[in-house]
Amino acid sequence: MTAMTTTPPHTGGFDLAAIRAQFPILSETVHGRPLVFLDSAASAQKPEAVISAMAETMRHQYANIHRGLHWMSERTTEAYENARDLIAGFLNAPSRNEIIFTRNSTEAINLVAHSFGSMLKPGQAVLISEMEHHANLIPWQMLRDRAGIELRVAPITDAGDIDLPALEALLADGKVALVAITHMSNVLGTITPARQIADMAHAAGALVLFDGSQAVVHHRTDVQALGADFYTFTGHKLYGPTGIGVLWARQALLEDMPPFLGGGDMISTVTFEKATWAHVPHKFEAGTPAIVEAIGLGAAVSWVDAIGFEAIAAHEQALTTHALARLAEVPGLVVTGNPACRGGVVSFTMADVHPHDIATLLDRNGIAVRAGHHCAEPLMRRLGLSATARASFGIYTSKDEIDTLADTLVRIRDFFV
Amino acid sequence: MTAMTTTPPHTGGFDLAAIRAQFPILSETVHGRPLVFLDSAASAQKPEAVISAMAETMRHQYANIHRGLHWMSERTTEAYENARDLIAGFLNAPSRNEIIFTRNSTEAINLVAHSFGSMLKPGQAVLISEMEHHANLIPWQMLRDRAGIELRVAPITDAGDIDLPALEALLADGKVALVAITHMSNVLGTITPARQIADMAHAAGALVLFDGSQAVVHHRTDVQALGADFYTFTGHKLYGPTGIGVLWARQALLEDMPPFLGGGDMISTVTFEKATWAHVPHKFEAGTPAIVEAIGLGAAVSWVDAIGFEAIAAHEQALTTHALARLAEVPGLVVTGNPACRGGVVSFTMADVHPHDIATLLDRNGIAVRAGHHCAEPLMRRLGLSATARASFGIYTSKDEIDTLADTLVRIRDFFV
Amino acid sequence: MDEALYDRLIVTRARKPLHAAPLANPDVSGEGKNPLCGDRTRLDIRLDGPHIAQISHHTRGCAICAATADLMAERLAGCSIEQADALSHRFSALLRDGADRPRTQAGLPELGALQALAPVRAHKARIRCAELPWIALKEALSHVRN
Amino acid sequence: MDEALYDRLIVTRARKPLHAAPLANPDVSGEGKNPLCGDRTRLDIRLDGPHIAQISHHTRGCAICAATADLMAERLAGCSIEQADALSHRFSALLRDGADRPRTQAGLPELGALQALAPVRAHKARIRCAELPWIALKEALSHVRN
Ligand SMILES: Cc1ncc(COP(=O)(O)O)c(C=O)c1O
Ligand SMILES: Cc1ncc(COP(=O)(O)O)c(C=O)c1O
Repeated sequence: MTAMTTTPPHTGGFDLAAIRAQFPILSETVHGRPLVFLDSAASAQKPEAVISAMAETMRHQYANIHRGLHWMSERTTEAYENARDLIAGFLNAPSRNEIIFTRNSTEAINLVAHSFGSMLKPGQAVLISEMEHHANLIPWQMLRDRAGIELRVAPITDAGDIDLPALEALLADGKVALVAITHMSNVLGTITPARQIADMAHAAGALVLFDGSQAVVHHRTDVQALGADFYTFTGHKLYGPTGIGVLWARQALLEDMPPFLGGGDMISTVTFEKATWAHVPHKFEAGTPAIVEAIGLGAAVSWVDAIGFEAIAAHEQALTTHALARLAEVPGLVVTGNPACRGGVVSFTMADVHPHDIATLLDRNGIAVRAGHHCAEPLMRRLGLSATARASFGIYTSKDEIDTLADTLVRIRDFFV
Repeated sequence: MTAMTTTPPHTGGFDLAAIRAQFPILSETVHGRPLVFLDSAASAQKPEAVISAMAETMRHQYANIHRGLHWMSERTTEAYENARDLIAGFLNAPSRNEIIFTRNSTEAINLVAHSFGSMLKPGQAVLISEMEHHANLIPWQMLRDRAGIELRVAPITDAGDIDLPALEALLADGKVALVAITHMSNVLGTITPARQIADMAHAAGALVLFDGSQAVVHHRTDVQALGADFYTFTGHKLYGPTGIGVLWARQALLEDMPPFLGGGDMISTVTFEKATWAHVPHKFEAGTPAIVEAIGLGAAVSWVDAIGFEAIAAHEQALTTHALARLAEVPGLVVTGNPACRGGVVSFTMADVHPHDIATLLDRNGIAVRAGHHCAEPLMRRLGLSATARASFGIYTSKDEIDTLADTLVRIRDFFV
Repeated sequence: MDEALYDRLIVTRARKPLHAAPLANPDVSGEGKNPLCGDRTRLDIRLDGPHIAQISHHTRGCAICAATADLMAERLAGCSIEQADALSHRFSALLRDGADRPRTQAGLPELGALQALAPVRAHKARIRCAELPWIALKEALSHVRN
Repeated sequence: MDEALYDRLIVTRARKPLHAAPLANPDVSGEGKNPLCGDRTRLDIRLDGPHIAQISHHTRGCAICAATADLMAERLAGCSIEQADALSHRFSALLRDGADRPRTQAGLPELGALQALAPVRAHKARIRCAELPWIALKEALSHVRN
């Protein structure tokens, strides 16, 4: 890994070696080789800033929040609510009250499917796309079965883009109440034209939810500029902790929606007969939240913001271009999809080697990639595949690592053919 | 605080000084005084064993779990699933598959209210008690309003015990499908006769859920010996991380219940038309779980087990007895309730000083207690109070700290009268 | 004990309020409730044109809340509704912004004895205790305007 | 590449299976599927009394799965159903318990070339790949018993 830490910075101000040095895990070895971690789309590694924000909270300033009148509780409440401010800033949300902490993106989408979904009636529809992660499919299937609504699926093109004319046609009858679409595919890398989709949805009288689990990692997200009504993401892919995710929604919507989970901290008054709800965001945060994890996520967005999305996007764009070029040279390798706009995710198959064998053999060489259906079985079926291998890039990924990947793939192929 | 670290061990093998030394936060000062943390029932402090289990996972061995074929993912999966084993052992669960990770106790109870609750029909009832935390009240109110079932409330005695004859009477018509009762009150400290309640419930054809949020901290929990059908607890009160809780339920029940949240990792196969569910426990764990927090909770239960519940219970019993004696000497102080069996929680009021003022003035002296309705508004109403102050004790609490509390309360009273 | 937060005046007024005698036939009334702790303040006001002629409170709450209610009633007696509004802003600034930001004070009337509540600023969770009587006031004065 | 895990035999048999020719009129068949990766193996068996006379597989899957299916078919041809059961247990022990635990091997028939799969043991997530053909076998043999 020493070779890597001497790589010169890619872009002005972006010092890759300095960034890598902040991720302790990148100095680990696997099967005797330096770890080459190309699985950030599944979950990113954590910088020391996040790890120590969490550990130091637990070591020096911790208590349960909101209901405490003592110093430790007040300080911890401030730190937790400060994380909400940081995330509101990160998404350019009009109000901090619009930030709901959840466990992950999955729970955020389920919250909307349960709470907003309970206001839908038979005859109305939810529209998703063919490239959704199961997290943005199953909750709507379950809602369909619960509430008798219709679930529509917008097709994708062979290149792996949303088929916009088809999407528009599916909106035409005005029955769609919500369009729920990924802002970036975790399989194809496709960055979807969110603003355009939002405009189409709104023109047809529908609201729009974007699953930003992958997207927020790679470029600046502005929920207002996107025209979003709901936006979700997950902490652990954004260099933050596990156990914490975010639902953003417009305040007026949150105020109209019934609560999802019941318990402490989300009520105003309670008798055995009846409870009245607290204001948003608290109405949607029942029980003791993931306090330390919210603080950790705050540290993660601060850390990312300090590096800056301009530098991050430039770095990752360069990596992706390099990766596509190097992978094209591997005999028998086919990259899955060719979307108009791609984030740092590349799926591929190799003619004579099963993705599982690719992943295992890469792992024997210290290289971590994913293989399988990537929680997107219907997409796989649409693509005529049962699995792909997937390399995904983060802030800390280097060109050398991509070269190691490409070189090793050539050797794997030689071994199999 | 130096005085405290020289306190001799209370019981054979229980070295309080050594235990306190493992909690970095106990060396902090608040308003210039050594922190006296008597708010463990709201959330406990974390030993270094838990903090570093989490930090070291993120520093050296982390990736997303279950779907990965690479080394980091396999090792992290092992660590996560090992935590499940540890918790199965901690509760003496018949099978590891019966341990579902949730965010907290609140989510665990909501899961049951949604999933098991969806199988209830109008005409059936859920029976809770007057001393429930909102977490074990609101989810059932919401279910009542959703499903048209009845919500019954078993009264408590003036001493603060469940009124068992009244509970039995409420079961008599055979309509109660589920009895959901706390295993220990967070206000009164009452440890409820769980086995007896389970037997009554079963005799009347009802299942029984125990909210073990407070109980698991103070004595060994054996879900089989208790005759429980469902049992819930929360990590952060058990010296573990925030963002992680546990639902235990008998496997046959879990297999009959529909899933709660939909998403990745909880499915077997998926098409746009239909999904089939994974086996338990995975059916109930949608999306990326709180991986690092589960590992932290595993470290917490190992740490608690290493000290042993015999020593813990003896220590806390001695503290509680001491506290009740010392508080009885404070003029005008009234302890709330006098239950037959009490864990390390004591609520109280003082004739001329509002609980909020007590809490703030204690805080000025470095002493952290709670004041308010403790997320149990209906119980407060039953007691004819609008708020109490509450001191709660943990593994690390010392007699000296209780003396400091009592002495300071006398001074507060003098100041006000 | 803690002079910084619990001024002797606060404790005295909380224990023995001077403006808590029931007021017959008030012109307007208002209530403030804090569901988190069950505290509540009820205000009754008798008006004399655009002025507050008499004011009394009934408070069940902590010392901070009770003393604020009593000192507020004292300060507001004889004030115009406009002045009451201004005092409310000034009190809020004392708790929220820091007492000495000149910008928030320019032209506002003096708080007088209510200054004793300034140390609450350092105790975020208690600020709402001191605000409860002002919430009741706001409700009461809203009836005047309609 | 990695001889430890991908024995040359495994790669060869995965690429060019020897027992994948379709079998007409099988007596029993079975299928194994792994929804996680879409892999599947289908087994067709012709019986001769209590013995496996002929066996063929159709596998769409990774090298571990495909080679296991082919080596399994080879090893099972001519075996009694009892022996097939025993081999299944022995193979499972190879992957799950460690190959050299004598207790699990006593009296069991030899695995032969299937031993090449032993290194899979170290790759927990791949064990199910090697088990898939045996799941198909179990299903096929369950039809014999009924
Ligand atoms: C008895 C009881 N039940 C449930 C809860 C809820 O726990 P959590 O907020 O961690 O979900 C608590 C603690 O707040 C409690 O004391
Ligand atoms: C596009 C997309 N949506 C949703 C998710 C779900 O995220 P989580 O598992 O953190 O809820 C993921 C990642 O797994 C994803 O890539």
